[in-house]
Amino acid sequence: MSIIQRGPDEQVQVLTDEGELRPDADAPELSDERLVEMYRTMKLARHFDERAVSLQRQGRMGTYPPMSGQEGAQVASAFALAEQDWIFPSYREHAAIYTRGWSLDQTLLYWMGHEGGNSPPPDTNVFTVTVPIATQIPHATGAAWAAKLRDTSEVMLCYFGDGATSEGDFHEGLNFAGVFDVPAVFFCNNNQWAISVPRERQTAASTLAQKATAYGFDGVQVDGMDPLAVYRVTKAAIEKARDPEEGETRPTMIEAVQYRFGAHTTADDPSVYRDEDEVQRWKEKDPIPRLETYLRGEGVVDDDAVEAIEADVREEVADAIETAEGVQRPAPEELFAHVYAEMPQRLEQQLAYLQRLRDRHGDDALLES
Amino acid sequence: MSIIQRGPDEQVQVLTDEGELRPDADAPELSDERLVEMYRTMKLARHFDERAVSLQRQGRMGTYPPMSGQEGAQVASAFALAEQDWIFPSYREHAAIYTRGWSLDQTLLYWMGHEGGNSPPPDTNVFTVTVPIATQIPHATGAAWAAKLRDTSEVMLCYFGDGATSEGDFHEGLNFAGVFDVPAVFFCNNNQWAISVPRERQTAASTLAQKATAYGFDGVQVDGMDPLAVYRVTKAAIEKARDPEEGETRPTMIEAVQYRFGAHTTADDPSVYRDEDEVQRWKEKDPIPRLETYLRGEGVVDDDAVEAIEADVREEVADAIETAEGVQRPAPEELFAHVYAEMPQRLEQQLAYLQRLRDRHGDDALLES
Amino acid sequence: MSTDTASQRLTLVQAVRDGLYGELERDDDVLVMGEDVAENGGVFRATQGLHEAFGDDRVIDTPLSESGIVGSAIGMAAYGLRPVPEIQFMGFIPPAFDQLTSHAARLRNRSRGRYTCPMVVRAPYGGGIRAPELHSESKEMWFVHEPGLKVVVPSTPHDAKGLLASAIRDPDPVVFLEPKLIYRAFRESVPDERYTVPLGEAAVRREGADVTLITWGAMTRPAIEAAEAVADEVDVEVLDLRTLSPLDFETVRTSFEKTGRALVVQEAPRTGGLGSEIVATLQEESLLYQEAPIEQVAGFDTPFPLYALEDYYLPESDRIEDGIRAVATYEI
Amino acid sequence: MSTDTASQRLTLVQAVRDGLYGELERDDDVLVMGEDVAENGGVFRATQGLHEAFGDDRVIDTPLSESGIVGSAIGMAAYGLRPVPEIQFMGFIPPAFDQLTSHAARLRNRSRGRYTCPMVVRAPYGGGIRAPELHSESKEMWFVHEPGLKVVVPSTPHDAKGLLASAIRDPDPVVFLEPKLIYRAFRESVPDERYTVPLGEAAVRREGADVTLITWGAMTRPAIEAAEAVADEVDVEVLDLRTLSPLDFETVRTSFEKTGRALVVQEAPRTGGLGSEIVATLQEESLLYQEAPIEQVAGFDTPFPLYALEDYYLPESDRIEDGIRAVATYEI
Ligand SMILES: Cc1ncc(C[n+]2csc(CCOP(=O)(O)OP(=O)(O)O)c2C)c(N)n1
Ligand SMILES: Cc1ncc(C[n+]2csc(CCOP(=O)(O)OP(=O)(O)O)c2C)c(N)n1
Ligand SMILES: [Mg+2]
Ligand SMILES: [Mg+2]
Repeated sequence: MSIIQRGPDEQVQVLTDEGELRPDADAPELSDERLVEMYRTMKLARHFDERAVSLQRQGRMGTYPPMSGQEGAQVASAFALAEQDWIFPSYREHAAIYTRGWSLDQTLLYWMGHEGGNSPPPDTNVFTVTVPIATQIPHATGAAWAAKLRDTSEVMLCYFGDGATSEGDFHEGLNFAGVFDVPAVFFCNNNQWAISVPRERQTAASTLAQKATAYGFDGVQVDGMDPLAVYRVTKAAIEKARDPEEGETRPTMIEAVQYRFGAHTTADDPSVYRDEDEVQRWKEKDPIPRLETYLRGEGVVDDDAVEAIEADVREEVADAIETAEGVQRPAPEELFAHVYAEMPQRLEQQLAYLQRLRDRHGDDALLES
Repeated sequence: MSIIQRGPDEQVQVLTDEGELRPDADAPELSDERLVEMYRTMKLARHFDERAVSLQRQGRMGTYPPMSGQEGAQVASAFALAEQDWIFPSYREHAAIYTRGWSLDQTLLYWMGHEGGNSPPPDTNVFTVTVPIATQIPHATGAAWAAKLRDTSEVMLCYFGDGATSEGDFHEGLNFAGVFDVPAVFFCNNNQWAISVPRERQTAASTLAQKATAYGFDGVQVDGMDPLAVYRVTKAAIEKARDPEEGETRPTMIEAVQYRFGAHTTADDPSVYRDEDEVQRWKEKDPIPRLETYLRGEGVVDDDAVEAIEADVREEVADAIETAEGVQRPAPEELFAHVYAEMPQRLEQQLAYLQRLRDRHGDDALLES
Repeated sequence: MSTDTASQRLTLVQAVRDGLYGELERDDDVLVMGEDVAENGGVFRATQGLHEAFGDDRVIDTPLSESGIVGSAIGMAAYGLRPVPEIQFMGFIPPAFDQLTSHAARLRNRSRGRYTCPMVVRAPYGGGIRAPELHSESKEMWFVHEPGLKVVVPSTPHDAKGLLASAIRDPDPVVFLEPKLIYRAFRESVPDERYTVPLGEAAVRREGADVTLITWGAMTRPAIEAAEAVADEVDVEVLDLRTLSPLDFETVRTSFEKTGRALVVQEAPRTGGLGSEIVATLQEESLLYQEAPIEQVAGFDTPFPLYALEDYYLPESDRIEDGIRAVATYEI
Repeated sequence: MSTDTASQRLTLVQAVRDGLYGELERDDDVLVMGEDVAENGGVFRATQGLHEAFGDDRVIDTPLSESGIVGSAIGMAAYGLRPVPEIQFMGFIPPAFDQLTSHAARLRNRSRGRYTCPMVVRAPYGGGIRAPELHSESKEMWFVHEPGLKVVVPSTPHDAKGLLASAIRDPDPVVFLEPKLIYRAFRESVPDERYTVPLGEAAVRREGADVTLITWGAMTRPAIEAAEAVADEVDVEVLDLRTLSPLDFETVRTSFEKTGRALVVQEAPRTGGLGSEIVATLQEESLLYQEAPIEQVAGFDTPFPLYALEDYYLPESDRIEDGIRAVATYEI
């Protein structure tokens, strides 16, 4: 039986909480090189997250949603994709979109309030960052459906949170996926909290994975802080979506059980609604030391390698910050660009009015309000 | 184990298709009198339906959604309620709302285009007829939640179709019901079709009842053309909602499997999308002869009783039509009544304008457009 | 309207179907989807025969799920297809409101042009057909007020086909509202071949020197009727906007600057309707030409009633004639 | 503002909280519900401390589900409670758009008064706080255009408390939009005791003889600033509408008939905004008093931008001053 077809309340694990290979688990199908790359990306993500939070604190960036604790689920799931596959992120998948080729400086730019930060670079198969919860789910379904109609081999991986499962768009998006049997994988980053609302308040269902029952396809729960388990489950789901066996349905819902170590966003104070003990308990499952322990145990990395990675990662993040901060405020004309393919007359008039205002008052006056 | 807690794909039946008590089923807990009443109401509903369709054909009424084939599910479920319980109908539950005290002439009036037809009579615990699919589901949840907060013993029964299960509001309404454990019963009249779209196109789930899994409460499938089975299942669900045992959840979703014999509405031509064979197959499960066979077998009704009921029912429907057709077109002022508790000035001005128009041109001219 | 090519006398709904047929034939990326659009051919028969002609992959019955329909169409459009989702009645667009306003309208802007949303959401709209509740709404302003969307309302069979073709070929999302009161009200010669009527251009339906009457959709007919009825007294110029967003203010202004008097006729509730935007713009840009208050004959600020009272709700020609006279005879 | 009763200097968001507190205390049927409103006290702290004071049954965290929130609140309201659901940002009202427009707005009408919907949907609204996408919208017209709904926007702490109390006690559904730009911008003396500020009445924030400036919400402050800045040249009367629906046209008209000149300042996109409705009505009813085109300083017809450009989007005092001068100096 495939790893996906187990009971939806059995959680898939490959590593123990301490980072040993579980006795009942096979070794990962990843080369040492890819494993190190995965590890490096997770380290990068963690460091990026720390720097981003501090940029916000220093007033150098707007509100930012941190991801620490969730790097394993993000990176390992994105690693499971083939070149041609697409991801549909929400606002917290900085590491997943990076893995798929989106540069860190663009992510920073986005949170610095530049539209340009949400224009996925040409060679990345990444949809735009979506802010309204769950609304990207039908998009992923639609794109997957289009890929099926065009008979390509693309699979669409859609990320969303535990809170998102309560929205109508979750339901409608997954239901369409089931009906039209589209090559999509629905990846729920269940980090236990939707801002201050705990998982138990979102739904009376005992698992989120079991919600797939309503749509006639598989749901599977995985330890989302075990990157090797996430990789394996996602890979199986992607392959099934691409190339289902007789009698298999293409879509799968994956519930990756994990924890957000930090605040919901830099505007949030989690101490108001949860206690530090809980955070500490989950930190014991931290995906980064866990993978590191495994890699050290296998002799794939050692102190030197880890140090080199750390230095490298610092440099990459520092460079990205420099690049992002070097980008000028967009020209005010950008307000009017890309509203339509062709600018309607009324927008032209409004743009001209704005130019007159700027000429008359200067940008400083207009911006000081 | 309660009748509700069986596997969601086992269908509850009390009567065989021919109307015999199934060997594995207990006799109904209803007095002969109530059984006859139930039978009479179903006959009334069937006759009402025929007359309503013909009124529409004759141009004496607007579009009308017929219910024939579905009387058993409607009447028996409404019979299972206690005095204080409420129902939340969609647009096809003419028999259910009648059972709860809504007069036939009011139903006719509604389909004759009078707002007054949708003003539930004071002593009926019936919410308004709802046209947009599935949107009444959160209302039922909210009212049930309010009843729970007020610690009353009311239970809310909400009707909707198979098509409704694809809407976001179905999901959000049931999810809230699960989270807040409210005394609501969600009764899905799965009549196999949403206009021309077959049940299989609505969802890849093998039953609709299994969708309850997503909300952490029971789902049960019942033969919706077996009024005694519907009664039993609904009664059990209502009682559980009112007074759950330790460890039971209050809400239940009931999938009543049935068939719409006629058109979706008088504006619809089902021969375009389904074949007569299918209709004939389902007619073998017609709830009315089925209950009649049972009642005759038990000696509860005989030819005379049936004839008397038929005559009685004809009269009641004929009276209702006369009453409804005797109602005058509402006064044009009614357009402006009840938009707000107090009429805003702008509406007063618009009403005055309409009065001037009427004075100037006369109603006939204004209405002939 | 061309006379030397083959043509047929079609109703508006037939012209819509004809337009869909032509675009499905022209471009493999076009597909039609929605509730009851395939085998059933749509509840108004606007998609009749398309499923038979183009098959399961091009003409698709969906679950009853407006947000799912529009949301997945957005995904398809971003992927590169050109979906034409139908919403069964305008009153059932609200469940898809979030997908339309938060996504369809913004995808191009949000991604700085990397992703676009070439999609046409069709919906029958307006009152007058003795329909149940929420089957008669005219809420074009939901979308006219939304930057990034285009809004089109045809008033003739010929335009319906040509505007629909333009909408489908347009690189941006279009809400295409079909006035169902006139779905079958009259026939017009419609060329068999494909053609387009450009978006963003109003039509002058009747030339006149005294009063500019601005309208669109189902109100165009009673407006022209009323103009004819008062022709002895007042010479009315009737403009049919056709595209509500982006709006052809040029044509409106030109006419107004000629007549100095204007009347807007709309079915939607008065407060916050398109009429008020037009009036506000005219007085702002052309006050010096204005010879009388610009009046509106509009729907009331009430829910659209059930059908027993709908004829009191809808502007009809008496009401429009009164409006024309009031505007024409006003003296400062 | 009373001076002889106890009062505190509160910000607008504190006054909202104070208003909620007072109504929860006054009437057992009132309850607050929404995402993060209980233990977390709301993402803007508008419900801070209410959960502690009133408990699980009165201040309720819900699933992330706007249609579920508003839809179940409608059921509660019809049952007889007075729910005050919060939607976290106006940009997330669209998922609940159907419940608001198809149900909350119509329940009284549909049932001929048998069922009513006394409910207040609160949402922070408007731009200017460097927020992410869809956190800055001003789409009051979605609801002003909807018969059956009331729409209220406070611009001061004192009004926020009093208007909210009126809204909660109102027998009809109210959309209560809180301009978050001024949630904490200034403090004002707010009586500790409960009081109401009536719905449907505009406030004259500054008297003046030359130009009527009509605005609401967060734009009230820069409007008054601009009026002061030009005081040497032009004497501006500033009206703060407070209730957008039903609108107090009386006060607007009276002022305009005094000044003959008017300017509307709004944050929402210009096309189809409330400004245009006001302008259309003024020229219709008071053309003879009009001495200049009525201008609007409004948001652009673009999506509200991410924060790097938001200051170019939002009307500010220079822009408003220019508008005042244009209106004041116009000569026919
Ligand atoms: C439709 C909608 N409603 C509300 C919000 C405000 N909001 C932003 S994030 C969030 C919580 C999301 O929780 P979850 O889905 O678990 O994702 P997480 O943030 O935990 O990754 C909320 C309520 C939103 N962005 N969109
Ligand atoms: C939101 C919404 N979308 C579309 C419609 C149009 N419509 C009316 S009935 C119907 C089919 C409903 O099917 P189902 O839920 O199975 O109920 P049934 O009519 O079979 O009783 C549709 C699509 C509607 N009323 N509301
Ligand atoms: Mg979460
Ligand atoms: Mg059905």
